[in-house]
Amino acid sequence: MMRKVLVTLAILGFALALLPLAYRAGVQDRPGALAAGYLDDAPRELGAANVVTAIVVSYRGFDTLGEVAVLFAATAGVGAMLTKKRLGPDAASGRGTPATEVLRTATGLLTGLLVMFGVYIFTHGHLTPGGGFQGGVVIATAILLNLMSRPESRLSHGLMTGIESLSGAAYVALGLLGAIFALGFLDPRILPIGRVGSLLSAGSVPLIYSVIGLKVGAELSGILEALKGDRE
Amino acid sequence: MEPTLLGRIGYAFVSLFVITNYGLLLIGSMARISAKVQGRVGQPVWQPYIDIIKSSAKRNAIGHGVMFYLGPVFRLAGGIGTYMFIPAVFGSVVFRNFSDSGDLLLVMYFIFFGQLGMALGAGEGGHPYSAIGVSRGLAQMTAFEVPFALSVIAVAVQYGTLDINAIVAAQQGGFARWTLATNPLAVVAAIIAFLGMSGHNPFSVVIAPQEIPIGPPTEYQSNLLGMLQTNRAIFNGAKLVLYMNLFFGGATNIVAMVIKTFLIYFVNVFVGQAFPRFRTDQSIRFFLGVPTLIGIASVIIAVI
Amino acid sequence: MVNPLYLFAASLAAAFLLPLVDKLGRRVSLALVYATIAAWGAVALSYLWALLYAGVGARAFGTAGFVAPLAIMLRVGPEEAAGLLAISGVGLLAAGAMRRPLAEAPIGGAMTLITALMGMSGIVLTRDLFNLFVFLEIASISTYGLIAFDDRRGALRAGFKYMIAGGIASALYLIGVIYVYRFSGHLNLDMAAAAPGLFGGAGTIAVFFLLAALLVELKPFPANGWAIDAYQTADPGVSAILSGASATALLLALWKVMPLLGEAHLAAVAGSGLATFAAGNLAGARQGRARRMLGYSSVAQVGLVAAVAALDRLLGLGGLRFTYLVAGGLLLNHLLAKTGLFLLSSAIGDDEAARGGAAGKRGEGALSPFGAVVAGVLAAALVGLPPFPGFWAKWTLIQALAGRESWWLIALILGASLVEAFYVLRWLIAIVKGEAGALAKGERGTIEPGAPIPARIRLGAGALAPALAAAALVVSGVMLGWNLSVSDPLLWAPFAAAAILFAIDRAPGWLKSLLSIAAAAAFGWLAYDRLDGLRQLFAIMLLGGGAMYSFAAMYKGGARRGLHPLLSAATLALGSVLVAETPLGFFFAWETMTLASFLLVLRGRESRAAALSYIVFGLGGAFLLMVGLVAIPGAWSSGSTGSAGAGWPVFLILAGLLVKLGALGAHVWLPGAYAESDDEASGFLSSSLSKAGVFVMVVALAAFGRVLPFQATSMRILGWIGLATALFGALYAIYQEDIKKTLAWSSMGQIGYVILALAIYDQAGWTTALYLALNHFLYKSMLFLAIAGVIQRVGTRNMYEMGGLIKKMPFSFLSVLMAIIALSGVPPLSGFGGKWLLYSSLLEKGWYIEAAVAFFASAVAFLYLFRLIHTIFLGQPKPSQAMVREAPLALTIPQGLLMVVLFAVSAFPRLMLDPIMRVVGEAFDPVLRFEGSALVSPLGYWDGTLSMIVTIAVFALCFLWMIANLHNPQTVKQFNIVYAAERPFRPETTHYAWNFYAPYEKALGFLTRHRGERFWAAVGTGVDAVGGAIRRVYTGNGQTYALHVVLYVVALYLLMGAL
Amino acid sequence: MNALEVLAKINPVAASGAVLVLVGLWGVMAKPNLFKIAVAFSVMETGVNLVILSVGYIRGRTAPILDSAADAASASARMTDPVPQALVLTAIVIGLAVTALMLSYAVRLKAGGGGSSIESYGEEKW
Repeated sequence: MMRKVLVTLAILGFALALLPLAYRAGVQDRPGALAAGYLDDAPRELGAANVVTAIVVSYRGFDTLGEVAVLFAATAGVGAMLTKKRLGPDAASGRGTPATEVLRTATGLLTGLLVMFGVYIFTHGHLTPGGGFQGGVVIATAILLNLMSRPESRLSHGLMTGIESLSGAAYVALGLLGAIFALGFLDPRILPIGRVGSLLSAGSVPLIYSVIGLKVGAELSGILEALKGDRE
Repeated sequence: MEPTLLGRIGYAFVSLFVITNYGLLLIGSMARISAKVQGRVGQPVWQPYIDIIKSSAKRNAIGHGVMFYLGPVFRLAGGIGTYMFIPAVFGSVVFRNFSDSGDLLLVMYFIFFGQLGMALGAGEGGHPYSAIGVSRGLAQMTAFEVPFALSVIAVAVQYGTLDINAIVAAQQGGFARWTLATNPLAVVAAIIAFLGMSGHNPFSVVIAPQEIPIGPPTEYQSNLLGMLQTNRAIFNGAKLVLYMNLFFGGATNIVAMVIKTFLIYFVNVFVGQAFPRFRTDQSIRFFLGVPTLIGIASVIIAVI
Repeated sequence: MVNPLYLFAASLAAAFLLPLVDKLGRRVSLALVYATIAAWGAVALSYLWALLYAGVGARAFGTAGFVAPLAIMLRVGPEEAAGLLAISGVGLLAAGAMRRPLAEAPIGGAMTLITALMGMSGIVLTRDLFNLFVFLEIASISTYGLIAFDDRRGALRAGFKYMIAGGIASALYLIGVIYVYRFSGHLNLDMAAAAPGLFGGAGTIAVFFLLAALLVELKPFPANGWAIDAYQTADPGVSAILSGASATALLLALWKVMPLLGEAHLAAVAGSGLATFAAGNLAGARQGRARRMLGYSSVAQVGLVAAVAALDRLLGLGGLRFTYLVAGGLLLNHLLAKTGLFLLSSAIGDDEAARGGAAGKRGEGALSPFGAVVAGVLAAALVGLPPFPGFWAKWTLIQALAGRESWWLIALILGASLVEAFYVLRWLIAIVKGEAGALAKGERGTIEPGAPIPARIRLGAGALAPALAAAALVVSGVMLGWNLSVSDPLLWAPFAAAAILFAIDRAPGWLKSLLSIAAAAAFGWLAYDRLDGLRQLFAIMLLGGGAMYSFAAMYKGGARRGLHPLLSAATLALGSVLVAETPLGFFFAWETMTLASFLLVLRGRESRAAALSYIVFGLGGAFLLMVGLVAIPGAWSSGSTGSAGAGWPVFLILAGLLVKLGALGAHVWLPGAYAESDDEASGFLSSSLSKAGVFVMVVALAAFGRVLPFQATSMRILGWIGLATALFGALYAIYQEDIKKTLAWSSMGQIGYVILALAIYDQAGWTTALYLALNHFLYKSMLFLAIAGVIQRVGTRNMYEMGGLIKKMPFSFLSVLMAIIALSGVPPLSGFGGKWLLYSSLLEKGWYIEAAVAFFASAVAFLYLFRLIHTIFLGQPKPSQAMVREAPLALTIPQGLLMVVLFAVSAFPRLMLDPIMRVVGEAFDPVLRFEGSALVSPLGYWDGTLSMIVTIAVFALCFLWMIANLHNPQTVKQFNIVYAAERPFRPETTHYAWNFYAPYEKALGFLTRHRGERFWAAVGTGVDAVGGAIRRVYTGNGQTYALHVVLYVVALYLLMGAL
Repeated sequence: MNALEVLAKINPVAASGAVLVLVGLWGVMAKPNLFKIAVAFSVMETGVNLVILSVGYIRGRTAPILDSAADAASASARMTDPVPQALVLTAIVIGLAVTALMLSYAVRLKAGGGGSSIESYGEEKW
């Protein structure tokens, strides 16, 4: 009872702090100077049609590198925690009910499409909404469908690790190339910025997003597999 | 005229001789008085002389070690030393002793000299009764020192000095200038303390003459006992002279000294005959009670 | 400067490739991990070098070829470089200690280790608010993984709670950062701080969310249960990283956002930090589990550091240099000490039993000497003792706060520090004395006295990391001290001596004794020019005493490991108290002395409780002293006298000194410390070390005694305190069966007289005080040395188990006899001079009742003195002690010397009194004077020479009579005496010296019921109860912790709104 | 200022985000099931993400991608603020990572036999 009162009080108090803040912030009527700067400069400087992508991959590319590191750390943590040895034999697969016919059929149909779609998303991140993470998640969805439809199936752990490691290393290498051939670490202008709107534009942004997509896909798949509980 | 050092030593021996004989006689006569009070015939007055001579003549039966032998030496040296630091007769060159060594404080602390040595000597005897006697004696001593110290402080405050000669000098000129008249409370406190100091009833549990065969002296015999007996006379005399000097106007000649000290001592015996004995803890509480308050009052009077 | 981006690239590349590298074997992959962390450290060092010595300014680095505001900036300045070094240093130490678990767990553990440290480094470097969030998350998420990496059950439970709190914090941060962007238009810190939108109105609230997130991550009270659980349960290496590296990063993050904060924010930081410091330490006081205790200490320390930075902005304590020094010093101190201690707790092997490992057995036993030194350094640093960084930081902080007259803050900080000292040192004592096992099992250390001494724990390679941390603490502490211009070599001499003697600790004792004496002599020689008359007098007691006890220490054979370094350090520390010229230098010397003497006490056999109360009271007194010193401008500057404006702070100094002197009321530490330490160390503490307090009191009263508020009343009260100390010291002493306890209480009483005499405050009184002090040194040394010999020969401290030793140890008897004659004040020895001076000056002053009580007290002293000498040396010899021999020469030689000195100054009092009166005469008009050999006061006179002659003459006379009259005595043996007793149940009750003063106790025993002990026990219970109540907050339920976090934030918000 | 004006000033995205944050927070504090706590965090993170997006929202403007609706010349006049959108992308991924780890913890704890209520994992305390 006491606890409920306290929880209520805590929620009310938090609302008291949060709501006025949100209310007073209101709705902007025009972007600030920084935002306007990005909007005006990104296409010209980087040749990226998608300004958000320009920000994510280059201006604030260091954030993205960190973001990759976060996901990587989570994968490593999950991988270290959820091994078959630690979870015990009971926790391993085989508990779930077998997949239904619908799921299995759909999986067969969708897997290829999903992978293709994922690749599309991350290769076109500089042009359209989307990018490496989104693409990677879509690819991981394909893996998830497969894990669900055939619980006994195994991912090739070595392959996953290899993709993950190498694509991560490739990202770092691309960043370093920026430092060597362009103006700084993670500078995408190591390749010609091209014409705004074309696939081969925005310097190395498509490349970076591709390796990110691969890495994220592999990592998320790894996490999903680990959660299944039968990793060696 | 300032006597030479040799002369002073000679005078000191004279003074010592007088006080020794006087002390012995005093003890003898008091014992006789006690006997009369108790309805006995009692010993002759010169019995203490006989005792000392007899003891000194006897063979030493037992010895316990160096400190055992040194105990009586300490004791007797303490008694003589105490006396030596007190001017016995005011204005007398012969009886001024070595009172220029120090003031009242020196005398008060030198009293401990003999007691400490004696206790140690008896301690080496190894007899448990000695230890019991000493522990009681020391315990009681700490208590009666409080009213005594207070009355001494009162005197010092009153006369503005700790110099015994100066204290006596200030009391010259008739009874009205005695401390007894100017600050009777200090005298009362001091006399009560004196009862404890001399170990008579009601504060005689220290040496408990009957139950514990007199504590430390038990182990001592022959010439060692003789020394203790001699000391008793001298030490008693010294303390009486001190009291006389502090509270009763001192003495300007030997006769006055004899009369005054006899009377002071008589109070002691008188009380001793009239009261039963306290246990040690009772006497400690007693001394720290009313006598201490009286002592404080006497200091307050002196300050005012 | 190297672009830090390459380090991130390298770390990430290493982490990404680690699974592949691991195929080559775990050794290779771990080597890669260490190399990566080391690279950070190397680069951080190069930064520091460039910034501090090469004169390069702080530099910002852009990313992706752009600069702010478009791109994320990294900045390398002094605090960043230091932070990076701290993180990589802690990381390397922890990773080194975690080698085994890292090798056994899946490679994910090593991967998260790299990313965790990289995340923390990123927090330090970035200047972008959102990027800061990303790195916060890298660090947090890696930490979540690290907590669980070696699959400890407890750590898994704790990790989940940790995640809950971390999740709430990151939500808070995100809300904060996006609205900061909204109101300022920037994510770059410097630009946001320059923008107007954040100050006032909604901007303030936005910044508040940002701040609240950082504060929650800093583990404020009460929203920190999750963190403490993790500290307790995770691998100690991980705990070290959390407590050291992570806290560094987060504090620097807070430091970074400081420019955004307004007054209300800063007040919130300061209040929250101080509350955490106080509550964390109180909760820690109850804690028996080592690592949880360290956890409480961690959150407390971090709270203090955060508060310091905010307080500087709020109160203007001293600007950047101040914050660097204090916050930086405290942080450095915390992270090194805590890292070391966490890793040490792992090396000792506690908590490992919880995992079912065989290593649990290692928890039983005392640390090896080397391990004990390491543990001692770490704990002493944590507690803020010199020469470690925490000491310097604490002093500077308190000084600055005093400058702003923030007395309540000072009281809070020092009070909580004292509690912390209590529990940290309790743990130190437990592991050093062999209760590590007991603590590991979660019980409060209790080992029955007399239990067999447990085996030594050897730490092996596990000691490496703690030892490195300890070494770093020493180096940084020395550097900081130098930086604060405490560069007088004499002040550092104690540490040098201790280090050298420790280094040759295996050498034979005589060699170390001689070296110690040489050290003391050299110190005296070097310091001679700086010693005025007063200091020369004290130098005799302090340095001379120390040298003498070093000599006496040879009386036991063997190396006596640990004794000589500590004794020598304490001696030289006493010397440095004399030569210190600045307040800080003095306090440094004082605390050094406290530390050395504490360790000396700790070395005793059954000294656990005694050492603990010694150090707690020692530190408490030192804190009072410190506040007094900093509160009086110009205090202790050489030659400062009668400085006006010194008001009540003088009382603090006096109070601190009274604690140190063991005045009645604060005396409870005294009997244990003096009784339980090694026998010669007891003598040193009692006869030499206690004089340091007297010395400082003399100096303090000389400088400020005249300008004390209510001067007359204050002095009267001080006098009564001294008097009560004297009386009760004597009263307590008479009932002791333990010989050293008797001497301990006796020391307390004697010091009481000195205090009383100082309070008289005129020439007579001060002459008395110094005379008493010197005399006490003489005869208490004789007593302790003689008693050391006795205890060594008979093997017990109970007096009733001794007897009749006069025949076996005649020299010791003579020494004790002389000493007690002097101590009791019986003429003709010099003790009487002290009595005469005391009563003369008391009566002259008009303190009559005091004089009477003093007389009573000194009569009481007779009781215990007689008991002492009688029970040991006289009475019935024990059959078991038939083979006892005289004490060794190492003890009797100093006693003989002291006896000669005693006789000389007794027969010729001017030898001692002339120098004293010359010193005292500088400050006071004369009351006493010499006429020839007679000392004359307005009331009376005392001629020591004449009274000595008379006494000797009379004594000789009686002696001759006795000899002349002795007729062939028959020496009897022990059993030639009547005994009639049966053997009762407790044999000691038949001993006549057992319960020697039973009637006295019956009469006055009520005076000696130990009220002081009861009072302090009640204080202790009170603190304990408050701590117990506080820690009830930590229910262990993760959701309750979440509730705490949210309520904490809400409360902070409401309070801030109110401000 | 009447009620309508007040309502018009409210940012609907921010308001819904804030409500989601409160709901998530409530779940974290009130639901003892480990998995539900993880879900509650997801809800809270979603709310936070909405709040982030709300800041970049500008009435009547288009997404910050050059296409037919807005060309390079008119970008800053016709597009919304791209910064929060970039930030939210990162925040989402980080939230995902936290959720994944939290679920792993829950799975691991449950596999240890302690059940799925957080109340049974309170051994470390005081």
